[in-house]
Amino acid sequence: MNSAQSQSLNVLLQEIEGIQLTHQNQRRLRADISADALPALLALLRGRAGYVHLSAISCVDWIEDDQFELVYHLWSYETSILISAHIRVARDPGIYLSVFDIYTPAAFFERDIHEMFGLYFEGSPDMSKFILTEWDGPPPMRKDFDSEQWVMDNFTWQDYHPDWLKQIEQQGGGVVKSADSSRKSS
Amino acid sequence: MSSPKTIGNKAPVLDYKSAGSLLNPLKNLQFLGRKAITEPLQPRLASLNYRGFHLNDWEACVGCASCQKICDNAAITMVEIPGLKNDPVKGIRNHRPAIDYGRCCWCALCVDICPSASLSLSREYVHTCDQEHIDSYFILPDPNGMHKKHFGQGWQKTEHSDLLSLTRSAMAELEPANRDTNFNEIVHGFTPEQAVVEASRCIQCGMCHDSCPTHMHAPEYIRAIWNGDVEEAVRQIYRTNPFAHVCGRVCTRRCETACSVGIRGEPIAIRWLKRYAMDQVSHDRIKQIVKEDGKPKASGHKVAIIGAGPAGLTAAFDLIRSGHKVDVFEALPHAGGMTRYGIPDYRLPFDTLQQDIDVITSLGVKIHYNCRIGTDKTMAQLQKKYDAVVLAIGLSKGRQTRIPNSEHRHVYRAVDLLQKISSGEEFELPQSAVVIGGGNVAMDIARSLARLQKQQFGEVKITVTALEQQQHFMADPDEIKEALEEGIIIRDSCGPQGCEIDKSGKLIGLKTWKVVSIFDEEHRFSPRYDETEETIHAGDSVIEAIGQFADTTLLGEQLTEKLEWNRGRIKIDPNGRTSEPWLWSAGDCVSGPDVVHAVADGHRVAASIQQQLTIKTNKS
Amino acid sequence: MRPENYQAVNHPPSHEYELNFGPNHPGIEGNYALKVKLQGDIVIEARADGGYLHRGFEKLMENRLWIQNIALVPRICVPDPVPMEVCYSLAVEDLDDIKVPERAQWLRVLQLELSRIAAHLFTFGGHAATTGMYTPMYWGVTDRDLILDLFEELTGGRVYSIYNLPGGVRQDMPEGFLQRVTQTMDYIDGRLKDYDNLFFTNQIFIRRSKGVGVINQQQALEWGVTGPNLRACGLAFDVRRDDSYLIYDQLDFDIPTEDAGDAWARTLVRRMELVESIRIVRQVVQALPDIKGPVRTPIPNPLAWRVKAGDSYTRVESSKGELAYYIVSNGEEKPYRVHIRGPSSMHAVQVLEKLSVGCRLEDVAQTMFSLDACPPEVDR
Amino acid sequence: MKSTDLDRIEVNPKTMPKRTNPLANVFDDLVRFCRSRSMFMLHYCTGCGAIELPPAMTSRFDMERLGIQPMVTPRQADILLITGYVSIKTLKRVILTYEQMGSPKYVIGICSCTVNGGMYWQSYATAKKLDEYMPVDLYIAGCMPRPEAVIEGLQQLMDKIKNDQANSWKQYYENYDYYLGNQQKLFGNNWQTPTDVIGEAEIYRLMGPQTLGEHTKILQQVQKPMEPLEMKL
Repeated sequence: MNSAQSQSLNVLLQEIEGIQLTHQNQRRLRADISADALPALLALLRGRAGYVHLSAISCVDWIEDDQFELVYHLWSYETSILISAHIRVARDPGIYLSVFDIYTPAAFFERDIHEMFGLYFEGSPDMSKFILTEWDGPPPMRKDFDSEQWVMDNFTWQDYHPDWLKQIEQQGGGVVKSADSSRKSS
Repeated sequence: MSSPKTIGNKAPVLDYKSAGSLLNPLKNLQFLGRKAITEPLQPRLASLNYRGFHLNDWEACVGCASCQKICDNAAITMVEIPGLKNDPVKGIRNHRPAIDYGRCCWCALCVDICPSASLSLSREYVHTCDQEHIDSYFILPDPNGMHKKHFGQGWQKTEHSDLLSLTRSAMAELEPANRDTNFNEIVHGFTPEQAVVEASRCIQCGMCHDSCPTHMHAPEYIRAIWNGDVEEAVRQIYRTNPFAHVCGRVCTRRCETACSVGIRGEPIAIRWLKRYAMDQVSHDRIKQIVKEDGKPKASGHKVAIIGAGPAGLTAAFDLIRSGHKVDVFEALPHAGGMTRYGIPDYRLPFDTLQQDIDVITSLGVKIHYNCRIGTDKTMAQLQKKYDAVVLAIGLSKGRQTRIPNSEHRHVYRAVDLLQKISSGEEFELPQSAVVIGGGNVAMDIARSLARLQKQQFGEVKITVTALEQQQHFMADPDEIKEALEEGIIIRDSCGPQGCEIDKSGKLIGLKTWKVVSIFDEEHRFSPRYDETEETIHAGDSVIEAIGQFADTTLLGEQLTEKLEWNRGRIKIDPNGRTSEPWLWSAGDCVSGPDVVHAVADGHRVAASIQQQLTIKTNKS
Repeated sequence: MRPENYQAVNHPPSHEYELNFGPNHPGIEGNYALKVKLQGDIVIEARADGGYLHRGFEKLMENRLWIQNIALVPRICVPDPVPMEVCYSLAVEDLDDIKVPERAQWLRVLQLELSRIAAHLFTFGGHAATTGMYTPMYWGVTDRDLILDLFEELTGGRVYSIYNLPGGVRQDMPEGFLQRVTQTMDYIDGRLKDYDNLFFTNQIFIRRSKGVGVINQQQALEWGVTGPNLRACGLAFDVRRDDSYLIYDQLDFDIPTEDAGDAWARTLVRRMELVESIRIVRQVVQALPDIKGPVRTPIPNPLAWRVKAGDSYTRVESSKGELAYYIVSNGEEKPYRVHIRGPSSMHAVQVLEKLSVGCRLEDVAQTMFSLDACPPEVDR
Repeated sequence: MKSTDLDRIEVNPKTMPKRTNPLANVFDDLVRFCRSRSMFMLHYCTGCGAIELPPAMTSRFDMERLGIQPMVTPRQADILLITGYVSIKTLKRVILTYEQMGSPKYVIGICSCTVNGGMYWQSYATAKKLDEYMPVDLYIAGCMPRPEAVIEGLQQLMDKIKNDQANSWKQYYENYDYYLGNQQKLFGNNWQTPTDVIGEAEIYRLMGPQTLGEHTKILQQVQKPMEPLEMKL
């Protein structure tokens, strides 16, 4: 891309209210905007800046802020700059607007985020489960779901007791319970 | 929507659009006559760095469990194997990793992290079993391979794949030119950035904890420093060591000898990290942290401690926190014992030592200075007045070589001189000196005198002679390096044979013979010399730094008679109790010269006294 | 076989019926399912059903140390695992400002391109099998195995190399490795004309695949199609060149395109990419002996390694299309969030659902293979 | 499963009629030999390990020389090869598949994941121990095992079949209650399969004391007759 393109892109993006732009490197542009302004930004990028490719929508669960961060990664085949638009959505009730009408691929990502995080997208064509059809627990990607604990509660492990271990146990040794218990106490 | 451009050229390949004869596939009938590429049923030999089943060299493995920590899948369990070498001081545990092949993914991260490089993978890869033999999925890797057949070495650690950081984080210190005329502290200590980098090298194996005489919680405070929480680090340090400033500077650091990272690289700078944590937290905050447990209930018991050195004060620190009243009697005007009067200022500044003592006295420990037991008070008085008495008198007298002419007035004992230097007493500074001994005390006196000589005469004329070869000196390698930098001459393998005196009765040097061997076949001390290689080391004074002994005259004749003795030392049980039920003994006078041992002794004695006093309380 | 979430209702009209295409079906790629509604043998509706290979990678990665994840990531896409490793490593390097030595970058490119060749050979095999031709499958899989032999020699593992770490690669290549790479490349180069005779210019294949699953350029952009599938619609876009990473900008290679946008064009683009990949490998083989230096920038002790806080969206071109990692670090020992954008998450769901409609049932399998959809990557 | 009353099923196992013909044993050996020489392996890629099967099946490692061929339907298959982790969603299908296979049938679990969870031991989505849900004849270690190891494993299975040691399929009938219990624990009490395992056990005369139990009782209560179904799109 050339600097003229970059300039015009910057000018164009200033049309969005409250946008904050950060150039992370030559090909990565981070845009922080409010959730309300996102559809306008996407429409602008898609309609006037050649950003036809929605690379991904990522969701991050910031549980301490009680917010979900949604990141829309957009790519233009013309400017060769990837714009990541960051917005924050309240974790509760966890509803946001679908951008399916602007970008078709959004349907998959929104469906995925819905089943993994429980964030509902209004206007998305299909919010039914895709991967977790047999799962009735909480949305697993939420930070408050402890996967390891769930596994420990629901599964058992092999109880190995091979001959060599029996021999060692006869001699008074055996499996060290935890790394710290092996240490001497003062 | 703007239409994207079509860019780039097409690759020049076959024109597929026109091709496509029905006969094309028939061309491949030529393959009918070719040799088959099928491999024989016998499994192939895997590649030279294949990640197959595990091998573990039991001789090299130290059982540090870092493989367990890095394992993605919690596949590794440590198994304690009795009969294997278990030496906490050397940093060797009798634990060996056992691997669950129902978890393992053969990523070889365990191999790449292994500090001892004992773990590796073989080229073996076939293992099958049925349900009844599922136990065979849990294996204890040894050098012989999983099925007791060696298929050759596969993935091994190389310099590229090694995941440990083997070099220390650099720390600033005074250049020789800036330090040889003053007693300023040489090392500057870590900056916060350096400390975090150094702390991040730790693999949390806990060998340091095991090897430490007082079992300091080094992994915990290193982790706390790494987390940027120095106050937590101080809390962890004070769990076992009230002489934290001192041990942060002059500890013999057995932890670093045992450190697993040190097997192939430089051990973690545990001592400097401790010092960093202590220096970062303000003195008042440290006092608060120490008092966090709250004030103990007064027990009504009284304990007397003779000697305000590390052992005595550690015992005092423990006992006062158990609610006993503690009186410490110190013959000299300052507390600290050998750390105050034996260690020069450039290694341990007096004010940092004073901070440690201040923390202890702030708890309510009363120190009676200039109170020499035996003259100012007698043991009998103490026995009457106190429920328990601790003897922590240290090793205050220097040993003598008793070589010819060693009674000359210019032949000194190192401890006496050091005490004079640190208490600022006037003494006759020798123009040139010969030191006998290769330990830390020898280095201390040599380097202290070197500084004074440089100050007064502008040049250093000191020779250190020792029986050992230089690489076997008892002194810290750093000390030797720094001594050489400061202009001190070191002559190793020199057995002192006598002081040379000229006609006027002036001391002119030390005569030594070359040492052939120090110990005899039964490892007893019995040096043999090569008399033909005689050297005279010039010097107008000779300083003996060959060890110290305890001054037990304070006990008085009666008590000396009553006590049981063991080869010149007071006989004690494992808890430090003497044959007299009211008397305990701790510190250098029972376990030899070492600060951290003294601290450990102090704790042990305090625990024993506490136990004894509890019994007493319960009885009454 | 009936999944138990079926509900008992009335019979559908007899001329329409539904079929569970997968998960256990010879025509499906991997463990994946399509529920198709048929009229005769024409598909009138299709719904993708994934999750059979779901392992919750993104959750697992949040629970593991930065270094431990390098053993985990290749498993996300089984047929083409190398780009996963490289992309993860690149993302972590981006976050933590680690500079990769040049030799490591060349080794990574070598590995990536070998992996691309292996993956394409594997895909042909699958595609040929769905059109009833088993010999190309036998050939493709066997020739791929020769590349796996190279991987085994270089990395110690056949499929999951676990060779890349943040900072570089784990070991330097063994002696004489480049000669063996050249030998294998010569062999595969020579084999290409056999493949042409047997498969690419085979009338059976051409007639079966031409006009099947057509995407035009407009649709491709609309649906988020990437990689060879996009190039088969005439758009010469390749992450390697247009969002360049490693040392791809120093290499000379073309981006083959086709205009038809059907199953045939997609497979042909891959066939042409083989030539380009071999070309790249040859360049690397030529350049590598002159590039000295270490293969890895040391990282801190991995058991106590915090990656700087921040986020990184890193893309690479896998054999299947655009692969991206979005990694968020909050400065802790473990990633805060990892989002994996696999190319197949578009191809195997929305695109496949749309392309299947109007196809004959036997072409659905072909469409899927021509899209090179990789189910484990969809399910993650 | 057909709707039957528990009472109708004889709980005590019937003893096999004793064979008096000395040739019978020879005949059995012959049957087993032939069985081991012609096996069809169900082609169901449950996990990563499946990627090493195409090489094992094709020219280079060529399992066909052992008489083993991939087969696409469970009804005609002898070997169920579980190639690595089974997600819970897949596990349901695997059990359905297993039950539909005709006896004798053999299960091979390859990779670490089938033994103790493997790489995905922390994952909420995968089952950890395959032997809780179906009896396994042979495990092949590796993550994933190389084709050579797979071939080696298959040869061992052939030996076991020949020597009459691969009888895990009988265990499924004999301990059906145990397996069903584990399945119910994971899938909920509404779990049912279209195969009448208890009925089959009766036919094979493999009703053991462990075949019926509390879990089969739950099954009896919840099972619905199978009806023609429509797929909801």
